[in-house]
Formats: sequence, structure tokens, C-alpha cells
Amino acid sequence: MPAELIRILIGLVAVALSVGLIGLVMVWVERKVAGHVQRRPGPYEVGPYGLLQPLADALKLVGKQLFMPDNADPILFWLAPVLSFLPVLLLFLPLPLGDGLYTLDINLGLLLILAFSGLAVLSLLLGGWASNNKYGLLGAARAVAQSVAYEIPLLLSVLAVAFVSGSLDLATVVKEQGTWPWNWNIMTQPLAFLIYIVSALGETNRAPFDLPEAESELTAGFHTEYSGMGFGLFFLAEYANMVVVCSVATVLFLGGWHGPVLPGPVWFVLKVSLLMLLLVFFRWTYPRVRFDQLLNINWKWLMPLAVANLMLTAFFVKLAQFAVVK
Amino acid sequence: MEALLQGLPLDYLAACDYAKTGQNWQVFLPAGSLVKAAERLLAADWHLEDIAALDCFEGYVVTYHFAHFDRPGRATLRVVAPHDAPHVPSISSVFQGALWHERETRDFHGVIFDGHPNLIPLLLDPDMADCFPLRKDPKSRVKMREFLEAGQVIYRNPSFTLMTPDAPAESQVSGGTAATA
Amino acid sequence: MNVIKEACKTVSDLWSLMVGLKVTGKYFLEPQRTVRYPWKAVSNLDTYKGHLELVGGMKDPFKPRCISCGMCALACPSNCLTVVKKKAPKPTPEEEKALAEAKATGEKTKDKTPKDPEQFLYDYTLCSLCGTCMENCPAGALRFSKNVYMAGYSRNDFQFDLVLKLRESDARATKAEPAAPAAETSEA
Amino acid sequence: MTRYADMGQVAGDFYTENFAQTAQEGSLILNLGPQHPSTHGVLRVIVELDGEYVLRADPVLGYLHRMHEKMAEVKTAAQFIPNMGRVDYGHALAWNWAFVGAVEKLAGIEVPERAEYARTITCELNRIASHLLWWGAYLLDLGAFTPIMYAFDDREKILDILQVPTGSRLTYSYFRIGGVAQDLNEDCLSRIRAFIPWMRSRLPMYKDLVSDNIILRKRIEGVGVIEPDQCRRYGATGPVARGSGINFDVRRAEPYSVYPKLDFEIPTSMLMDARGRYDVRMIEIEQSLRIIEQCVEQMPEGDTLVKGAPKPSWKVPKGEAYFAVEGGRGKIGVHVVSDGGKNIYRTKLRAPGFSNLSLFAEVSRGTILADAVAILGSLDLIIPEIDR
Repeated sequence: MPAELIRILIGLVAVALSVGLIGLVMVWVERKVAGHVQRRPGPYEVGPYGLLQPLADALKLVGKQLFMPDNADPILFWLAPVLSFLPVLLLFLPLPLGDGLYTLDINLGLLLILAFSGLAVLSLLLGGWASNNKYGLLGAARAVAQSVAYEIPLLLSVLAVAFVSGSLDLATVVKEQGTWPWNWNIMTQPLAFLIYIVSALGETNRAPFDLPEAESELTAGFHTEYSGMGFGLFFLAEYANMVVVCSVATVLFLGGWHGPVLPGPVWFVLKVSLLMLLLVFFRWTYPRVRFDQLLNINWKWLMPLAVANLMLTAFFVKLAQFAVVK
Repeated sequence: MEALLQGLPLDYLAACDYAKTGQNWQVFLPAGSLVKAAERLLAADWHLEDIAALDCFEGYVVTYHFAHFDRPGRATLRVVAPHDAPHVPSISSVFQGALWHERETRDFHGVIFDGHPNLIPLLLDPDMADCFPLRKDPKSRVKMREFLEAGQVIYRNPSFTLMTPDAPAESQVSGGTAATA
Repeated sequence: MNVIKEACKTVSDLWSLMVGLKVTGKYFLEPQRTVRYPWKAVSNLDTYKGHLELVGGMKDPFKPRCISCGMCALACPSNCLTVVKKKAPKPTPEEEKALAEAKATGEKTKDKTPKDPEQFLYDYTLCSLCGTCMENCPAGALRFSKNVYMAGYSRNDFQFDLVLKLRESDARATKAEPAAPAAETSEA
Repeated sequence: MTRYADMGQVAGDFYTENFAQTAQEGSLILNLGPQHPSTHGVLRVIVELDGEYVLRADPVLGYLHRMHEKMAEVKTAAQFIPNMGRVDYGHALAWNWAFVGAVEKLAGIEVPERAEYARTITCELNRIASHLLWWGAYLLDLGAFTPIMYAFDDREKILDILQVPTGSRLTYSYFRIGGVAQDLNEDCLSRIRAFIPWMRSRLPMYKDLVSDNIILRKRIEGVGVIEPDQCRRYGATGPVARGSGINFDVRRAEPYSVYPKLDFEIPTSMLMDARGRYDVRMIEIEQSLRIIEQCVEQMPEGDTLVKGAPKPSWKVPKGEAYFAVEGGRGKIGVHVVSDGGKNIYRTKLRAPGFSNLSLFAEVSRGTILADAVAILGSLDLIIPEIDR
């Protein structure tokens, strides 16, 4: 038991450090990609290739005065950013980076991730509501409607994979898949993968689904009134959430640490990075959808498709079982 | 234009030279027939281009520019509002575009448009609502026959003398005021 | 039939998203447009028109061509020009005598007042660079400079005396002179 | 003006209080602007929201008001030209033209042929720049960040060209009473010749990246329908009217300068929505290129400023004149009344954006907040022009 505890402690420290690091790197990547897509260099003054720019920005954010508007609820106002960031640390625990390379070995890892990622919306709601700002309120309302809606297809698509693998343990799901791309779950579950990516965009409030913070409508949505590290935590949580979502996609659909030649963790990081790059490209290519369209996409397309996909999967899984029994 | 405004009490109607001044018709109306005229213009496919006031010796000349979308032709409707009580009926119930033009005119010249639903300052600060920047100094006001185009008179109400050229003796006097302007 | 059409439309709609990604992907790989300023300058500086400057005369390039007529100040929409005329030089005793003689004989005397301005005050903060002054200058004594890199710490840095500025460029030239003749001799 | 009584619960200034008087029970009053990312400068729109639905919207103007019409009273005609470059920073040359044209009409000045061509070329280039600016900013409103960079990349080329004859990049004061300030030199013309095929080659990219994009199509199709009748009542012109199927363009309806000699089309769209206005503007870019191409070919030799052009002491003769040109946003009209004095007695500037924006209150009623922003953007607002 103590060994398990030590493992969790080491894991937690590693996760906390790596989340910070990933946040910084992702900010750099995002800005660099945005720059190159828009035919400008992006950050390039601070450090080689501007690598230290996010660090400088983070320092600036830490140094800024923490500001709270009049009549805001002080407890909830400051609780919100913390609440948005803390669960993210937990989400990293069950993620298997390689064979046996995970912090927390529980057979309900998938459930843990889904459960705690649901907390994120609470922080957006609190932040928007407590800041006594009309834009914040609208952003919070949007965030709730959006997250609640998009959680369902996300869950359904993940469930389909769980049916195929027969387990909610992430490591087992990976082990079920093979080395080559055609052995991955994306081949058997392409629709679930698509649904997962789209709902993941919705869950993480990334463009083109970044409605809770839609700049041109709500200035900055739920975090309009946050400055300094309050905003910094929201920001960090957004990128950390992105990493989690992409990691889960890698584990469920892209064969996790499997891959030829290179060692497992490298493959894992490579796949996650590619997915992240795709999400970043989405943001810098597409206009934002409208709020009713966002919900329509979910309720009229993703939900029925996800349900159909799940039922088909269940049918075939059962069929396969019968075949094996016979 | 004559046919369009048939039966309305008019003061002055003249055909103008488009090449020279950019307008085809010049109409002076008494304030009472303005809304009716606007209704007829709307029915005849005219659109409201602009409303402006002009501070003349005789009063504020509120000028309504109308034009067509599909054929050439511009008409200038003018209503003279006296300096001491500048009231003109609002045509915003007919041409909603007038809502803002009228508010702007009130800002600049202090012409009050009766019947306007929301005659609050548009471009100027509400705190300086009683300051009318484009009102002229009484000394430098010029009679409108001095510069407004007379055109070819089609109809003139006998009592409307503002656009008839002055008698020679008088014109010298008005020339003097123009020079001081 | 309608269902198939709908499906085709949906697919083409989704395809439009891929096309968009293709465009941004293409530009991602293409060279950047940004000119990294301190190391490289943009290419359109030769047509830049900066603040006004006086044109030097034919004989002395550092003495303005300006004849202090004041047309520029009259035409200027934003009143940013003030031309201060030179006072007539105090006549020497001989000249005074000659002047008195001329007066006595009723001859017309030549005006000794120099035409070039004492000061040509120019407020760059007000100037809208419309060029009306240049167009109205009878002597062609004004032009836009090509001074792109003008910056200052206060408002007063943008109020110049253009005569002084012209003379300063002279001073700089004289400072640089020692090098120039050497080059000439070596060429010769 | 009497101040309205303090409403107690409503916090806000005069306009908010005035607006809140007729608000419904339980609705949310939101001030979009004057500092808001989607209001293009300093427009302020007070909206009354029921959830995400806009019950009522009321634009509040005047944050960029500079009283150009008063300035016209205290300056001579020639001195007022730089002001015209500052009325509309998007399409400054059209305003230059409208004012100069009105004065020329009043004074009966004939402009040399070459100057007319120079005016047309620069004005059309400026129109493309204006549409590109709108395109980028509109996509920014709709949440796409990249198009504005591509648009500015192309716009930069136009600004470089326009910098050659005008010397400025945004607020031009290039036209003069009786001509233009400088001839288009060979350098400038060759740049223009090179620019036309370049711009044409860029248009398919615009289509691929944005116009065909399904998200954009869903965002602007059927949004902000403006009936032709509404255009008439509000006096909306330009792409807003043409997007509603009204075939009205001052260049054709009241031809001026060399436009009658040129072959170009007036695009209209029967869609009447934001998509229609979008399409019209995109086609107008192509048509402007066509106009420029013809002008560069036909351009005669000669003077660019009429002989005996007005001196600073020149007085505008007595009389009145109205001159309209087609700007990037619609009909720009300048009404000049002169009493023969040193300064013009009254100059009235008719800003197309002013009339177009006054439509907004009616069109935005009952839409979603995001649609209201999309409509606001599709009207192509340049606030300095509206506030003057």
C-alpha cells in the first residue's frame, strides 16, 4: 500500500509540473501556429524562437494586481479559477503514457476522467455568475448549456469503445489495440472518433465552439472580469483540458502507446501532439458557430448518431459473443 | 412632380438644372403639408436621402433630399421654420430613416420636430443639449434667395415671396449683409 | 432521392471545412510576410512623405529658397506654419548716406531686406500632410522629407524651425567633409 | 431637453436610462460598446435581451463626433479637403471626390480628362481596400481570426500603390478642386498593372477559405433580412441596398466622371440577407478590378490639374450644389451652399453608413445576440463616417 501511495505522490508532483510545462508549451505552439498560418512569425523576441515568451507572459500574469469588481461574490469569484484548475490535475492520474506508466491504477479510469471533467463547467458557471457582470453571466449560461449538451455524445462515443474493449480501464483499452494503425479502435469506430473530437471541442470550449468566451459577442464571456493569475488559471485549465481530451482520444482510438520502432511514451506524446495541432488549426481556420447552431449540431446530429453508433456496436459485440459461444 | 404634389398646399415649386446643382426639383412647402407630401413620395418610390437644416435670414430652412433608386431624379423639399419657434412636423412615421436625421438636425440647429418619438441628442453630448453649433450669428445670416437656386418656377403661392429676387435697391442691402458674412 | 441529395450536400458541406484547412495549411508552410523591423526595413520607404522641409537654394543648398511670402501659412488648413520675416539689416554709415542721397534725388532705392525667412516655424503635431502649402508656394521652397524614423519624447520635439533644420543638415555635412575631400583626391 | 427622472434601479447614463424606460419586466439591458470588440471603434449599442434574444436595440452615436460641418464653416474650400480624408478612413478618396465634385459643380470647373481617370483609378483601388478591410473585420466578428491577416496582406499592396501618388496610406487628401494633387506616374501605373492579376489570383483563396465554408454560410444565410421597402424608408444605399436586390449604384444611376465610358456590372443579390451583402461586396472587388484595368488602358496624356486652379484666396461663387458619388458603403452626398464669402456657408455631408446603421434597430429586433453582431458587421460600419 505505501508503494502505491508513493507512486501516487510522485505522479501528482509530476503531473502538476508537467501541466504547468504543457500549458507554457501549448501557449507557445498555439501562438507560433497562429503566426505561421497568418504569415507572421509569432513570438520570436524572447528566447530562441520566442520559446520563453509564455514564461514571460506567465510572470507578467503572476505580477498583476488581482482585481475584483464591486458587488462580486468574493468567495465564489476566487474559488472559480481554482476549481477550474484543480480537477484537471486529477484527470491526468489514470492516463497511461506507456505500458505500466501511469499514476493511478484503477479499473474505472475512464469513469474518473468523465466524472471530474464535468466539474469544469461548474467553475465556468461560478466565475461568470460571481463576477457581477452581464457578459460574464451570459457566458456562464452558455457554458452550462453547452457543456451539459456536449457531455452526452462524448459519453456515448466513449461508451462504444468501452463496449468493444469490454473495460473502463484505460490501460486495458490500449492493450486491446495493436501496434499498427489498422489495429486501432479508430478503424472499428470511425464514427465514434469523429463524434468524440467534435464533442471534445465543445467540452473544452475551443474555437469554433468557444461560445462562452466568444470575443466578438461577449467580449470575454465568463472571464471578462478576471485579471492576473485568476485569468491565468482559467487559461491554463483550458490548455490542460485540451491535453486530457487529446490523450483520452489517443488512448481510446489511436492505440495509446502502441507504435512501431519507437518506445511507447514517445508514440503517445506524438499522437497527442498531432491531435492538439489539429485542434489549434481548427481554431485558426474556422469562424465561430452560433449558439443555437451549436446546440442543434449536438441534439440533431451528434446525439442520434452517437446513439445509433452505440446500438450498432452493442449489436455487433453481442453477435460476436454468440459466435464465440457457438 | 406637379402631378405628385397635386392638391397639396404648396409655396413654391421649380424645376432645376441637374447638371448645375445636382437637383431636379425644388419645392417649398408649408409645414402642414410636409407629412402628406412625404407619404406621396414614399408611394411613388422615392427614398429619403438626407435631412439638413440651413440657417438663413428668414429662418431655418429644413431641407429634405429625396431620390429614386431606379431612375435619376432628385427632389429637394424645403420647409422654413422661423427662428423664434423652429417647429417642423416629423416625417419619421413615413420615412423611418428620418428618425436619426431629425435628431441630428435638432442637435445642430435646434429645430424641433413635432411628433418625433424620441427626440434626444444623437451626436452631441446630452449635457450640452442647449448648444446648437451650426446656428449662425444673426448678423451673418444670409437671405436664402441669395444662394438657393430659383430654377424655373412652375408654381408659386402669391404670398410666398422669399425666393423672388429683390427690388434693385433692396438687393444692394442684402449684398452688404452677404459681404459681412 | 431527397435523402441522397441531402446526404451529398452534407458531405460537400463537411468537405468545405477540409478545404479551409487546406488553405491555412498551405499558408502555414509558406514564407512569412512580416518584415522584422529593426533588422530589415519595409520596401515602400522611397515613396514615403514625412514632415515638411525647406528646399535649399540653387547657389547655397543650405539657404532656403523661401521668399517669406506667407502663402503657405495662408493656405494651411491647420495653421501649423508661421513664417517670421527677416528684418532689414541695419545700414552701414555709407549706405545710410547713399540712402539719404537717393532719397534727395528721388531715386528708387533697392530694398536690402533679405528674402529668406528668419524662422520658419512648423508644428508637426498639427500638420495633416495634405501638401496644400507646397502647391501654393510660388518659389517651390517646400517639400516633404523622407524622414521615416522620426520619434520624440515630448510634443515639443515636433515643433521645428525649418530654417534651423536646413542649417543643421549643413552642419552635419561640414562635419562629414574631412572624409569627403580625401575620397575625391584618391579618385583623382 | 429635459433630463429624464432618475429611474433608481437602472444604473447608467442618460441614454441607458432613456432606453430602460420602455424596457420589459425581467429583461436584461446590455451595453455593447463603446469599447467592444465587435463595434468597430466606438459605436455603442444598447440592447435589451431576453436570454440570448434581442428584444430591442438602440445604437448610440457621437463618441467619435468631430463636427466636420462646423469645421467646413471656418475653413476655405481648399482647406477643408484634408478633413474629407478623415471622415471615412475606409474609403477616404470617395469623400474627397464628393466634396471636390460639389465645389466644382458649384463653380463650374471642368476637370481635365487625365485627372478624371486618376481619380477613378485611385478611388476604385481605395474601394477594394475598403472592402478588404470590411471582409477581414467581418470575419473577425464572426470569430475567424485568420482572414483579416490575409486581407491586410493584400490591402497592404493597395496602400503601397496609393502611397505613390498620395503620400499617405489611410487618410488621403489627394483630390484638389479642379484635379488631383499629383499625376499617376509610370511607377505607380506599372504597380497597378501588376496588382490586378495578383488580386484576381487571390480571390479563389478567399472563396475557399471563407465564402464556401459551411460554418460561415450558416452564420450569414438568412440573417438580417432587409426588404427593399425598408431600404427605401431608411435611405439605405450601397451594398446594403444592392444586397436587397435594389439595382442602385450612383456610378450608374447618376453617372459622373468617366464611369459612363467604362464597362462594368452592378452586382445585386436577391437574398436580402447578410449573405447577399457579402456576395455583393466580393463581386464588387472583381468589378473594381475591371474598372481599374480599363482606366489604365484608356488613360490619356495631359494635365491633372485644371489651368488656373483655385488659389488660396479663391472664393466659392454663390449658389448651391449637390454632388453624390458611390462610396464603399453607399451614396456619399455633399451638399454645398455658398454665399460667395471666404468660407462655404453650409456644407452638409450625407454619410451612407448613417442611414445604413439606422436600419439596425429594426432589423435586429428578435434576433439572437450573435446574429445581431453579424448584422452589425454586414452593414459595414465605419464609425467616424457615421459620427462625422
